Amino acid sequence: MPIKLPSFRQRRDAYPPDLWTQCPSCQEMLFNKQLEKVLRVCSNCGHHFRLSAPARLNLLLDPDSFEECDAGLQSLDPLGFVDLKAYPDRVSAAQATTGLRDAAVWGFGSIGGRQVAMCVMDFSFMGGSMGSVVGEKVARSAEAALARRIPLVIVSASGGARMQEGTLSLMQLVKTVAATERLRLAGVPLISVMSDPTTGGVFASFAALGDVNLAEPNALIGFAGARVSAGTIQGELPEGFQRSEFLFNHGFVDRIVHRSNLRDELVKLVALLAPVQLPAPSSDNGNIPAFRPLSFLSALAERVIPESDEAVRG
Amino acid sequence: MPIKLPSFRQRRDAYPPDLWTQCPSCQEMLFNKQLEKVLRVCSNCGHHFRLSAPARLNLLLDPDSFEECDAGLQSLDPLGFVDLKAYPDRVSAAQATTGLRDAAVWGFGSIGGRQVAMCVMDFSFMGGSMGSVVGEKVARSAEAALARRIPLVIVSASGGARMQEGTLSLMQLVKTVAATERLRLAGVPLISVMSDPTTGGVFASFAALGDVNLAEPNALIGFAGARVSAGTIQGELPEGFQRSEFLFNHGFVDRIVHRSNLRDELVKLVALLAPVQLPAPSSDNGNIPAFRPLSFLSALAERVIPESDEAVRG
Amino acid sequence: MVERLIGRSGRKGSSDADLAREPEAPADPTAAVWAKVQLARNLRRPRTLELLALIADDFVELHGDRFFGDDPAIVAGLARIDDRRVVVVGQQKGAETDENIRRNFGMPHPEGYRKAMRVMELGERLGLPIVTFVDVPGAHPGAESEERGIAEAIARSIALMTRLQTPIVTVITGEGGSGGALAIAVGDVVLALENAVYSVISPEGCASILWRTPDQAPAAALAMRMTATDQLQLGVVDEVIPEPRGGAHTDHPATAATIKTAVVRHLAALERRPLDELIEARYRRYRALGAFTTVDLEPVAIPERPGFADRLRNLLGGSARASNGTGSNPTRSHDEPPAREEV
Amino acid sequence: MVERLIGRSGRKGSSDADLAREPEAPADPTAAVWAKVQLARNLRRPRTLELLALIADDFVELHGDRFFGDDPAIVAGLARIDDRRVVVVGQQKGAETDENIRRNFGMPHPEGYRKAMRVMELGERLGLPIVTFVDVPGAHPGAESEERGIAEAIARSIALMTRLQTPIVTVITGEGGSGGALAIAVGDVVLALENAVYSVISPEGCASILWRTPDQAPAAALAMRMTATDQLQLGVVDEVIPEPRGGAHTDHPATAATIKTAVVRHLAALERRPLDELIEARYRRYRALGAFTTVDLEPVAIPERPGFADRLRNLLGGSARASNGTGSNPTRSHDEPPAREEV
Ligand SMILES: [Zn+2]
Ligand SMILES: [Zn+2]
Repeated sequence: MPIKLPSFRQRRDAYPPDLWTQCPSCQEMLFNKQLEKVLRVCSNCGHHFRLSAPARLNLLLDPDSFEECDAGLQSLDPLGFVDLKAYPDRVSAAQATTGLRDAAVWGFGSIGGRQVAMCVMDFSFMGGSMGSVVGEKVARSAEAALARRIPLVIVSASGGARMQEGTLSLMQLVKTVAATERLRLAGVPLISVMSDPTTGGVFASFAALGDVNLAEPNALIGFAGARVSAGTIQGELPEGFQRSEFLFNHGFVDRIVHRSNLRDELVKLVALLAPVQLPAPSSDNGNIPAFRPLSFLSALAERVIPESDEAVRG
Repeated sequence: MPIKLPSFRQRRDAYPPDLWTQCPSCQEMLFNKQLEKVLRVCSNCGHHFRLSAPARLNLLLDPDSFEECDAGLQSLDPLGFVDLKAYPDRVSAAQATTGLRDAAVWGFGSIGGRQVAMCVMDFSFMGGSMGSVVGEKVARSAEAALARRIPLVIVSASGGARMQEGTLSLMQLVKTVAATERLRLAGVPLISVMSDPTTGGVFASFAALGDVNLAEPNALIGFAGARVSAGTIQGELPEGFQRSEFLFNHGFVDRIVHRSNLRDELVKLVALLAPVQLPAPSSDNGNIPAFRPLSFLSALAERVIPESDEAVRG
Repeated sequence: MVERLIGRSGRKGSSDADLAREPEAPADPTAAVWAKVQLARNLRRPRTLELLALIADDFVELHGDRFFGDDPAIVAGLARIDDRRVVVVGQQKGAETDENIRRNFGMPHPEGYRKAMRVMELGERLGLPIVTFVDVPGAHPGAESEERGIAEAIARSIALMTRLQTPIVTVITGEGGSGGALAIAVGDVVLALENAVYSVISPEGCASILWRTPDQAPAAALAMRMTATDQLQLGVVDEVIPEPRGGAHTDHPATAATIKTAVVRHLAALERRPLDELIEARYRRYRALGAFTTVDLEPVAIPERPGFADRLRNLLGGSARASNGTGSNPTRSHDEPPAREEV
Repeated sequence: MVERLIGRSGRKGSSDADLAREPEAPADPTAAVWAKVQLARNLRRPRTLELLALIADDFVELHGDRFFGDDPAIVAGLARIDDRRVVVVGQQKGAETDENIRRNFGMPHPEGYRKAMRVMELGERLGLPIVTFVDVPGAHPGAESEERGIAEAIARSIALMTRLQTPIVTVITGEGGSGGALAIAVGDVVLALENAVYSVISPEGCASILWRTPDQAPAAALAMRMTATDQLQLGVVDEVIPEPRGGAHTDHPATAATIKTAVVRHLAALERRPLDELIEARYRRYRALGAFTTVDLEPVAIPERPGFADRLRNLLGGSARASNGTGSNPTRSHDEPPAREEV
């Protein structure tokens, strides 16, 4: 099963690294300073460059509304994993170059004046891969959204699960989805925003399950790596395969939203989706309890906040 | 929208009417007496001829276990519908020739010793069409199955809704499905057996929604009439279109069962699907009611049995 | 059919101008009903998106069924109407030919109904009431539709709507075409525009089967009592919403305003009801629809039809049913039409 | 890959005869792990249908997802095991080449997982416990799979299993291949056969990405700690079921009997627990899986990387982020692999 290292884009190293960036889509040379000002969207062709987690938070939340939670969560090395490099060295290197502790940041903030829980991923930290820390942050953001009954917004940017934590990374699919499923059943909305790329185990867990799934234009969104898909099993791939528009056409993305409209869409959606209290059941029909997942799961919500910051098994 | 009268089979009038029947599938001449003995299945090619409601009940239920309910339900003529014939005249003629009051019969019986509610349709009564009486019988059979918490088996044989009762026929789709949906949510199984034909509004309601969907081989099962499907909108139809095997391949039929195995399959399924009592919720967790649709809907079951045999609106 | 759907029909008397000049019902009842059918099918009638543009303060359309695709023939999303958040689902024909083709003449595939179900379930979870706008010739009758389970999708959508724990107001705005309409038309309250129609099968289809020619469609339309007023009398529709003189297509804003008032009034009333009572009343509403009586249990007499087979059976000892329990009724009638249709 | 899947690999030492003769683990840990991977992939291992034939007194297979099709790579149905009715879901490879091709080498499409969900929900409604058998190289990675939402199907199946209100016992019987396995492997108790493996990515895939060559698959297999015993130590697996000497493929009846004993024992224990406690414990089980710590909140130092752009930025006044809030981190590293994989 020969999986080759897939390249999402032409390697950046090929572009002038400092002052200019060449747009991988239209080849236009873009002045970096200018690119930052236009939300890192190519002014020529609309290509959406990746955003860092802090930039994404700044873009979407009301100014100065963000309050980070669990900033100190950090990976351990449960497998003692060494490939060409040791896993802890990879983590340290990523921390040093990104200023982040891991590939996700979460906290509370407001969007159009309404409080939300928000978790954003950063591809520049080990490809945005989901290990125990990312899984924990997503789960905590969902549990916190459930406890406060406020919408949860997750912005994904990830190549998938983090191999260096083995099946413990795989288990983060369950951990995150178990938490967002409680959110869903309790009538608290999850808005999933998929940016480039949202693939593998991240797409195959919470990112695919938003009550509303938004995607930035032309983002790579898929399950299997392109080489695997195109390789020994299948021949030619369809046009636009695993891009936002492909996902939209196949019914898995509600809306493709240009980055310049993303905040406005979220303002509108958060207002339209905000959880409401349902009318109380009629008390004179005591023997006919209303079918109300809400009460069951809301009651659980009090108990799902982890007692300890440290949860290591094995 | 030119809908022509579709013919499901070559007209029977073309066959020697009394002693022999020609198999429409393999053209073999079959001795009628022998055909009855082999459950009206062609001994040469396996073609399944249609069964009358009484024959179907005899085939599937334990001997002498059937107890018919609501035998006296009979159509009214809510629209005063007259085409080339008046609707009441069509009903009378069908009653006279079939010995049935309408196109469905329901009651209690046992299968392999286990009590079930069973409703069977008869194509020979106005094409098995569903008007108010058929809808009422299906709904009552579902409500009775819910009240007793016993499996419901419905054997369909119908061209669809009965035009002569207009939208009141259409409303039977809601009435029947509302009842079977309560059954479903209450954890009482519905086994849908589709015989030739199961089309239109019958397929688009309870027949498609069995917990287990069985079909006799090569039965016509579909929504739109073949002429409509093949007509102005689409060109060629796929091989085996709207036959049991087509439905199986597309994921809508669980099992295709030869008539000679149908009773045995039902014996097994009724035993495997029989509703059980779930363990009671832990009483020391009073503030966390278990998510239990069963209790809600079972409580309703007491109230869903209609008070009156007559329900005419308008 | 396509000719009719894209509005190329050469039928006289069905153009906007004619209708606008001639709002009075013709004296002949068949002609009067047929004029209503033409009005209900008028290509310029406001559809879901046109109505929302006039009714809703905010609307965010949601796309995709999360299984297979996004169906442009059904529109679904979140809206704010009169400071009330709602989920809206509706069919969408196109007014212009290109748009009409893109929207498949408003005929949904299974994925349209599955999108509707997804969004309605979201509404239920969030406690938002549901408003549906119904205007459809029928579900798409093609092979792809059957392959992906159009009947199952319709059945499941009906089933879902019978138990959604949130108020549902449905408005038949144009053609209420059989199961394809009903799949999103199950509600606590069913409203209909004055010139809307609702039927178990298209009049052309009914005429083809029962009169053996589609030319008798007007007669079938009359016999099926498919106008809004008829449906009100039958109890299938709860309230008829008047249209502007000349028909809804002549004045979209006025039509939208009337619809909005009626919808908001019913939503306000429904929201005051406890949910379990609401669901039970919805069940009762449909449980009561139908027309039958109970006669005594004397079996209908089966006439003798002496023939060689019967004589032979008697000779060989008893009827087929008595002898082995699997016989079909020996005196079955063969002259009934199969009653097959695209319900 | 197909060569491996249909068992035409020329790799020495992986034939049944060799394995039967050589059940002892090799001394070299890498070789030992790799031998286990080969055992887990052995084409003669008993799959779901073979196990059911030996374990279940009754089995009725249910087919179809009620959306699109029936996937032969996943088997689902109702069974009776030791006088206990259960719902069974499991992957199904074929032992012979033809059957293996028909079963798509046991790699499910979305409709396989949707069938599984449908049948598991039926089990929940009927109060039947669920038993799953997991043995899959991975979900089918082709274009059709992506078109119909393989990721969504996996995600939804995982989500469903976290909240199904009935006991779930899952048994990893062979290859626990990533998300394609996990989609039916969420349980109250997760068992694994002695020679089963479980990993986040195939060792070949892991080696290709991290070692940049699939030849390092054995090293990757060792590094990922994918054996049943390793998984037990990590807490991902709760109990390891011993296999017959030589491996499960050498003695199907003995393997089935051991599995049956373990499954029945766990079902009996789980059935005694109140459902709400069961669901909460299941949530806790997965909630606790992971390895992290909490450090103080001092930000990690960002090393200076002086360059023309930085100097220019300083010249123009402040960092991009400070100036407009949308900048990406200016000192992003480019040397990390994208970590893309088919999890
Ligand atoms: Zn560009
Ligand atoms: Zn034959």
